[in-house]
Amino acid sequence: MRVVADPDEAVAGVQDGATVLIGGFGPAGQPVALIDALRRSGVSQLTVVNNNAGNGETGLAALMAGGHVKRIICSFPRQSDSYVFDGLYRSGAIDLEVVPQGNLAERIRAGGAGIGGFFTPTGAGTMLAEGKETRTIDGRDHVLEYAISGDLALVKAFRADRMGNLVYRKTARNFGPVMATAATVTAVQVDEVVEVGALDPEVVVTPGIYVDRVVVVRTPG
Amino acid sequence: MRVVADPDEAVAGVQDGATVLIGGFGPAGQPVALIDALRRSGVSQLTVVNNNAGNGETGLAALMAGGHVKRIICSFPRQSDSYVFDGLYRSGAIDLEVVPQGNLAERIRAGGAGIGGFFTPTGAGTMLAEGKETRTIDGRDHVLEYAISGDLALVKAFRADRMGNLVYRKTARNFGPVMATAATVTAVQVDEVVEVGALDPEVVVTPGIYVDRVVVVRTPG
Amino acid sequence: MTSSGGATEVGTIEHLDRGPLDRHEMARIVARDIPAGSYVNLGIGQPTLVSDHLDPDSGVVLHTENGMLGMGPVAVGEEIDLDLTNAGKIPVTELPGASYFHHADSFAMMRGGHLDVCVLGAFQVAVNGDLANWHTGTPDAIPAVGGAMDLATGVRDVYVMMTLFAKDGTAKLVTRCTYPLTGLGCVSRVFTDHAVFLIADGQVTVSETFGISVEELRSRLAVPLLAR
Amino acid sequence: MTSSGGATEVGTIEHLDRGPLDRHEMARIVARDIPAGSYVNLGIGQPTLVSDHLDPDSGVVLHTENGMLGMGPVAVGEEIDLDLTNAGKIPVTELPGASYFHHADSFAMMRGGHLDVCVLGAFQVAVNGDLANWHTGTPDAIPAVGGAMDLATGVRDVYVMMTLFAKDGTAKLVTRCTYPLTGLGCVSRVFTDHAVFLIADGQVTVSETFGISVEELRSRLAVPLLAR
Repeated sequence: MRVVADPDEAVAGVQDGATVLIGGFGPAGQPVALIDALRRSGVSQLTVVNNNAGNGETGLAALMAGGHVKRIICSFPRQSDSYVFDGLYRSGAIDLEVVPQGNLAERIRAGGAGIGGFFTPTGAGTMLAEGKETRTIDGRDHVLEYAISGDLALVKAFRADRMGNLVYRKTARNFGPVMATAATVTAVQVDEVVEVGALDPEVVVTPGIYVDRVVVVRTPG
Repeated sequence: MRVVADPDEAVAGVQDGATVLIGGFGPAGQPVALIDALRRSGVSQLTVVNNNAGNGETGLAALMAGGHVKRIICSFPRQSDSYVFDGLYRSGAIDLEVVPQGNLAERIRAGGAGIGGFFTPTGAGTMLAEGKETRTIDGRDHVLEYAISGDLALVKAFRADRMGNLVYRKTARNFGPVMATAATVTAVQVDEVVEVGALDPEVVVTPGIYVDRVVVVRTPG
Repeated sequence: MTSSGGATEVGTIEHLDRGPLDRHEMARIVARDIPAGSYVNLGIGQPTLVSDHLDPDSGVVLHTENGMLGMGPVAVGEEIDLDLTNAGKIPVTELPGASYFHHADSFAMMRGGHLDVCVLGAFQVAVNGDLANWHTGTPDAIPAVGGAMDLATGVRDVYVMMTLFAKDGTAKLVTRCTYPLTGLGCVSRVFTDHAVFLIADGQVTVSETFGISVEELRSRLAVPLLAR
Repeated sequence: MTSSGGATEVGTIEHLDRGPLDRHEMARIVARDIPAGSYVNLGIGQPTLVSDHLDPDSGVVLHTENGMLGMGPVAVGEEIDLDLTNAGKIPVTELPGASYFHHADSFAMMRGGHLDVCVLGAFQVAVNGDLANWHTGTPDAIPAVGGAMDLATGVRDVYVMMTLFAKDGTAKLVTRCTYPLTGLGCVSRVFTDHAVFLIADGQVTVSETFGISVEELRSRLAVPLLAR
């Protein structure tokens, strides 16, 4: 684990064609500084895993608008201000895989936990199960979903210690803890870094073993 | 969620033939008072899920010695002082299903999380995978394991609030959080019950939604 | 109550003096029917109105799928904290006894059947309990499901809150859903501006009407309706 | 070094002046070979001795599968807390920067390939990296696996620490395991009282010997040995 100087160093080395897991649910937990650094890196042909498909013209929307993303895996791309994605999708410039939100979270967890795939009842019998293997277990229909792993995870947490242990704030926790486990390199932007021993071991949410790079990005205000 | 007066009330209503998930890893997190109450209830033909198969002549060993258990699902039954289980097993009085420890924890988690089954690499190619479905995913052999759910879970935690939110102490956390999610009725013995609002929402490990009955059992010393 | 035939149909309440209900009145009826002590998820949009009508002493605990139990009312003024939002991404507050958890744990809670009730909007509900609420089925629509399927599949009692008729006048309580499904056989109760319907065993029972008789409802719906 | 044929075998170190090693000396050699900054799980029994030889400045973090990272030394006296034990159920201590987690999370960490190294005992290790360390195969043995398969399968580098020969003199480094397997093709390094072996691509390379030459090792093992 390294505390790096700036967001650009935190995302350094990402390759064209990489799969990038990006935390956040709306503004809460969105690692804006890291997404911006990813865009500045000039990387292309990314597959992005996020709950949504960008809002307005910043963050993930800017990453897509800049032509860095070829595919997005998400649960809810259509929002009132997702016009950047909408345009790219309708023009065929970006591929979309829609996954029910809980299956998405569980697939990422599976990626981090070394589970190859799992049978979930969510989506069974719907068009999102079309072409997928199904099985009745204990009288209930299930769909087989496979793990998702990333080359890079971008996560926003509240506080890190110098071993990379993380705590989050309120509902900004959302996808961070599972995405941190599921990528080869996990980069985290935090409000502050504290010394080792300053976090109570009982309350650590993401153990430092999952964290590769930490950068301090002070939240305005 | 109810705070009940004693361990007997906490386990009341369990039926013959029930599956009981019992937390603990060695003495840490072992809900001894609840196990003793289960024994006193006179229930029979239980399937018990625990990491081990009892030590000495107390707790789970006493439950087995009393003839209440017909089957045990565990990862590590053989210990230096597991002679009660050893005798019952060799005489055919008790059935045993051995599951790798991580698959056991994950099967219980699946039970609580509504996952019907999952493909795990652990155990693939070994005698513990014999008769089980296997599949190669991303070049790696996996075994299909199914969820485990219980009628009753017996868990030891450190502290509960009056909504059933729980925190644990150190490695006594072990199986408690997953077992609490995977049973129809979850009974918890705690050192103390605190008022609602006394636990920081960021540090709750088991949300009260998973807890049905709480009983205070003061740890000696 | 109205009887349309020989069967005894005791218990359906016809409020001929009030109705159709507006969305706030519907929310109040939904709130009334949520059992005390329930763990409840209110879908985004109209269902969030239900929280305004829950009795604070009922012990109902609200879940939001982005990772919280014990959600309080919408945040105002100084309370607003962008790290604390509901599933509709609106700033909310925290009640005593709350807890936070990550997305996989939150959806495990839903999928595992631990929530007692959810309240969802719908495009269509069928007599067999099928729910369609995520996709209009038009070819150029961008599919967006969010947590709808997880709620429909995982929560023990799925309540739907919707107008009974679409803007074009077609009924949304149907014999068979024509829109893409969200969940199969999951809906147990449908709250509409004109009536409350109970769904069980492939049959629809009218439990309560608002400004309309059961007889008239039957004439306007293709779905066979039982009274009780 | 000793060369048995035409191949150039540069680099195998023969410590003819010391050995065979006792278990503490073996533990020291294992500790020496664990890269700085690694996350490490030490199996119950002899492998726990390795912790006595880790340099505190190496940044090695110990994992115990019952739910902790940052495990410290065995607890003594006042430090003993029955809520804080290792996988062998022995009271241990907590180091600054530690964290606790439940069993499913702990084994997810193992299975997911996040631990760098584990050190396990063994009954047999085969040239293809197969490990047998959980069951003697005798028909009346009570099977007990614990976390052994999870470690063997999930951890990136599986080190084995064992005597090279069983009490009856048979070699434990074998062409093919005859005992029931714990994991397939998982072992990368074997530390024994007589030698350290590296396993890769179905071949065994002797990297270091203690009180014995590579030539003599070859005469006592049925396994083809490369030197380097």
